[in-house]
Amino acid sequence: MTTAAEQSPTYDCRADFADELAALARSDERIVAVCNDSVGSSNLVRFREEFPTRLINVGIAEQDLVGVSAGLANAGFIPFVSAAAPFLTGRALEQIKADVAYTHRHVILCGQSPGMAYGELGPTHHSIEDLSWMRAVPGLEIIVPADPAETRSALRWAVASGKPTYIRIPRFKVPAVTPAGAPFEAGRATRIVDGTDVTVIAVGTMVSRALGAAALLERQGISARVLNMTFVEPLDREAVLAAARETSGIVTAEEGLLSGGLGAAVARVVTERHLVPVRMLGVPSFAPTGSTSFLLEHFGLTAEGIAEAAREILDRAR
Amino acid sequence: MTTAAEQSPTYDCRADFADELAALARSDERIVAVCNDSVGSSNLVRFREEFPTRLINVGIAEQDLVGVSAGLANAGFIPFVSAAAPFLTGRALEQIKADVAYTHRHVILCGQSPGMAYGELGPTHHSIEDLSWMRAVPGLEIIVPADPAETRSALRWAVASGKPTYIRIPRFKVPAVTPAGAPFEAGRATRIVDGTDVTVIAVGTMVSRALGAAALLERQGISARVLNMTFVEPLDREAVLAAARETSGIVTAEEGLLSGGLGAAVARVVTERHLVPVRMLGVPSFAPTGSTSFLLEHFGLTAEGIAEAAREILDRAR
Amino acid sequence: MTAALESAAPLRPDESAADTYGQRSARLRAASPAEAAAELAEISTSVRRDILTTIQSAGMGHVGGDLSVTDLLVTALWGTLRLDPTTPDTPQRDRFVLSKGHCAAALYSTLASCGFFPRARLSEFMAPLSPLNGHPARLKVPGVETNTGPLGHGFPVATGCALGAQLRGETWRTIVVLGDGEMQEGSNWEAAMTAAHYKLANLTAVVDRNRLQQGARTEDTKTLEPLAEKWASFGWEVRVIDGHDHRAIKEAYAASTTGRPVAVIANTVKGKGVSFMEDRVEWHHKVPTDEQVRLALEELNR
Amino acid sequence: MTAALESAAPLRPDESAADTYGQRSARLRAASPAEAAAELAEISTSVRRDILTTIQSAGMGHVGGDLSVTDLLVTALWGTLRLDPTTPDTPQRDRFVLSKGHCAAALYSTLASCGFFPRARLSEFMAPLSPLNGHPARLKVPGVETNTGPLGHGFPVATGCALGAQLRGETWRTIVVLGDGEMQEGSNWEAAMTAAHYKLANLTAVVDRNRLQQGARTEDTKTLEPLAEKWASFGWEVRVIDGHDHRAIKEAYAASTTGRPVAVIANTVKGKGVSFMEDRVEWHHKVPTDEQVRLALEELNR
Ligand SMILES: Cc1ncc(C[n+]2csc(CCOP(=O)(O)OP(=O)(O)O)c2C)c(N)n1
Ligand SMILES: Cc1ncc(C[n+]2csc(CCOP(=O)(O)OP(=O)(O)O)c2C)c(N)n1
Ligand SMILES: [Mg+2]
Ligand SMILES: [Mg+2]
Repeated sequence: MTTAAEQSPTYDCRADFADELAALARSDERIVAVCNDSVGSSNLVRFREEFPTRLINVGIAEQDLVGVSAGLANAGFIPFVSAAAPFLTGRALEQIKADVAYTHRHVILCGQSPGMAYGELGPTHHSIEDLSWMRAVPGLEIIVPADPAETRSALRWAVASGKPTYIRIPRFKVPAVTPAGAPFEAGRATRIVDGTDVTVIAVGTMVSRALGAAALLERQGISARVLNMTFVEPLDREAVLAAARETSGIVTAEEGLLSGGLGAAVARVVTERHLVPVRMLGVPSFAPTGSTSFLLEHFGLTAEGIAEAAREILDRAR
Repeated sequence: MTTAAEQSPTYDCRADFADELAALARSDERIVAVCNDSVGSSNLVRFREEFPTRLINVGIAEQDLVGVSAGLANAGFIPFVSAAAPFLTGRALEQIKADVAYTHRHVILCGQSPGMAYGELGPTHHSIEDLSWMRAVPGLEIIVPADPAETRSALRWAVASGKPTYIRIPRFKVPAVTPAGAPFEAGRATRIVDGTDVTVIAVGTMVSRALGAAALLERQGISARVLNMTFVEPLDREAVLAAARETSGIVTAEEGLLSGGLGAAVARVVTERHLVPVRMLGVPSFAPTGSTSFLLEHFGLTAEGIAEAAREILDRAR
Repeated sequence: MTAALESAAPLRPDESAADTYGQRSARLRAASPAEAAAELAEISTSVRRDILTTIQSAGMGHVGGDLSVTDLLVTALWGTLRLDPTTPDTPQRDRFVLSKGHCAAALYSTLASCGFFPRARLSEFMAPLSPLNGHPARLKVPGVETNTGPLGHGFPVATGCALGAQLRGETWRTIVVLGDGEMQEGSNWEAAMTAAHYKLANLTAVVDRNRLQQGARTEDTKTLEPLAEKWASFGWEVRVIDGHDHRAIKEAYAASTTGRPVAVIANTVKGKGVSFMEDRVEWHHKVPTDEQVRLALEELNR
Repeated sequence: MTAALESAAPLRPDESAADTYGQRSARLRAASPAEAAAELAEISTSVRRDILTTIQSAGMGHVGGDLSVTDLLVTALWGTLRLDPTTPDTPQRDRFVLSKGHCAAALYSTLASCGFFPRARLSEFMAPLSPLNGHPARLKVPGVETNTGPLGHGFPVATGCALGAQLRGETWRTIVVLGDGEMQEGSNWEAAMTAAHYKLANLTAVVDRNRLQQGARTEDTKTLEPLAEKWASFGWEVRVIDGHDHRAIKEAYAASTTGRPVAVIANTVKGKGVSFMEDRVEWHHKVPTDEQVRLALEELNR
């Protein structure tokens, strides 16, 4: 069964990343891009054409990538650090902790090809751990854009905020899900669909699938609220609380490990503030080989999978 | 107000680590120790004396430390990797993920001076993130011993299990808390105090403080159950579930960040299986300068702090 | 987090291919480099053919680095190391580690040629649930010593293997192959220093010096030269060779003469053997069309 | 995770000390190395005294490395770099980074001597909620450019500072001081390669070559020699000096003559200036008794 969101055109947000980065760089000379031999895979070809001196390639050296970027911030630049998410977050973790977050430098970390975007390349190239790892770095803002508009907003926000920020840049194609005129604010989720029975809180690639789930559930007479939790940090605790109070249960959906990402953030609010059943959807462990679509299906990270989890939650709540 | 546990003698478990490691090495030639210029701080002086050729010092190079250890495992050794917890987990995270967990090598990672044991040395030397980071490495067992007996058991278990394991080696002095004859099994918490009103689930340095809290609460007519969740992974889900069913709320206490460690693991079980209020105690962000005791006090990680959280939970539950 | 690893069943040896390999490789190991060269070259050509068809069936892969590393791989596995595909975990085996794990197709094609698993399985490269993942995973593929893919991992692990043999006083040896771009990873210099300190004469590190990395020439990205001096200053015995000359490779793989670990800087051509791919950065991971594969195979047949 | 950082208020400049520093350091910067040496030595002695009493009051610290690095620090901050303690964040300032952050007491004592904060505050070293944390934290201590403590961080960051100046076409320069043991961290070799590739002639990396690390001699732990060759092979201009000779240090801090970044290998003595601490590994972080501090101060007074 196809849903409205699934029929919509889909977009590779890397184009929006490249475009918005260039636009920002045009009006702000402090912006530079820093990469690890990833000019192509980090979508910086266009940036290099327009700003050849403002693209810094440190080669295949992720610790240096982040350290040098912190130094560039010290020198007054605003570095967009662009590298494959698993290497950026896994290989340079202590640099992210010490040089960026703890030193409090305005460095914008762009995790490219996050989640299971590099499906067939396997667990070393999957970045299912990044949200858990980055949530456990104090002082880091975490943004998971869900579509082209949010990708652009995330970049603009990160420049304006002055804060150390991690952004997951989407690669797997997604439909546009952001309602026209929706504000983009730290700590503020977007309620894309209102609903009264159950709430689905999703990020990134899972948002359109959550919308698909809501459509499926509607046909079954279930009213599902869909929240796009763009900022995993700071989390919109009020939106979670409202969902806990106003609906009978929450399903969280993320293209990442279940241990410490969105699901854990939501569960903390729920258990500390207002109890309601939660069902977490995500990736349980190292994933097998396969395309991103195959893997998402494999782990039930589909409209159907989310709808099923929502029904289970409602059964439990009753 | 002092409690029984606080009056007990306290132990620096590094002595037990050193002693047990030597004992194990005596009967198993496969055991080697690997360190990063940390012979002293990793408590390997004695090991070196007895087994000079079986102590490998790779110098100040944590990525190499873990990679070389994975290679030693490939060659048939059982390496105990001993390094300060923040550097071991933060600097070598991708090696832990790829070379140890994903390659599935029997490497035993010993995080020395964990939590805020290096109080005055500041956030770069605190390891409040390790439980969150390690929980988000699939296939890694995580043990947080609470006293000398558990420190020894953890080492023995890690050798026998054949599994990639992370052990937090206690440095901050703790009283003995393990009941005589208590089994040491993966996925099995120890119920040190039985209770019916509220449950405190603690790990490591927090266990004796949880016992202190139970004593305080008892004087106020509140019956608190105390669980020592030695294995953060695999978690004793049944013990959590029983606590959720049989008591009115759960307090979790850990010397670590609140984002993704013990608290998150417990909250997942609670929100998915049986709802009950949870209050998480831990460290909210980078800690200031100060001794370990000072910092634990600063963050309310004391018997009084735990008791207060338990009372709050009971108020909410009522 | 405790959980099962991936789900597909691991590959098993191909007994008959392994048998052929056992005899032929014993002969090639014993032969002088000059004697063995032609036969090793022949095997390399057939491995190159398999690489191309493997990437063709997957529709993905890193063909440029696969073709530059082939002769280094074949000479290691067929002409130098003592391996038994039917008992891939035997403690006394020599160890081979491909640190530049993105060249999995080259490793798989070579392992299959030795009989570590049936050659026919190469067509499953990167298929859903396939054991032949885009980067080598040891629990799935016999002959893989450690999982690689992120650059800068295989070398420290290989150092640990060699150190292990030294500690045990055993004679098996370890060969690790690195990309040249990969040498920009600091973890490798940590390992280089460790291996030299422990005088791991049983370790050979081979740099596939094709002068290209993912996005550009190495010297335009981050200068590696003078690379031989770097290795020498880190305490290694250095041998600079033509990485497509099987005789030179086999000679370079000979034991250390100095008691120090040996670094082989193998000058190679990325895309070697396929004229339109040679020394062109875009073939790092561009996928040939069917027509291009046909042309490439034709060139290799000549 | 969003949250406030630590709680204690940041330190503020000591205006009057800063004023004295402004004049005196301008003179020392302009003076020839030979002329400046005696005065720099005098300042170093008083900084050494502060280091000892600072560690004494804290009951913790890394005295050996503090004393080996003092002359390098003082010559950088008093005799070479353009700094203004009253406006420590002015964009045009030169940058000083102490990569071996465990020697915070030496950095703090030197910064206090310049007036970045009142010298009296040194007694708060590592006290509860003190801004003078065991490792330097920039939001608390003016003059600290980046938070260090884990080894191998300051050098890449300093490389970024220097690259930033180069990109802006600005003339300010960056000096970073590393421990010799610290050179075992691969992240440093990544930075060394980056700085050479970008020809960061505005960057000086100083190695405090005291030949000891935490647990033993560097050469017994993991061989660093031939260290000068390592730096040279990584593309640096190398200057080997006596790291306690202020004239030699000031000369070595002079601008690059080759267009390449400059590595200063400063041969030093760990525990320098206190006979019973000199070149003894246990003084890496042993804390002197009150009597030992008295003896040490007496020696320094001579
Ligand atoms: C840690 C890490 N960073 C980045 C990458 C992405 N990547 C894959 S291959 C490659 C280029 C490798 O160049 P080189 O080592 O020269 O290999 P070859 O030329 O033989 O293909 C890069 C940057 C990676 N796999 N791992
Ligand atoms: C990443 C990391 N690993 C380990 C340590 C622990 N440590 C602190 S000081 C030190 C020795 C440093 O030796 P060296 O660089 O020679 O400094 P110095 O002799 O000048 O004190 C070590 C290993 C650390 N601070 N950071
Ligand atoms: Mg290459
Ligand atoms: Mg030293």
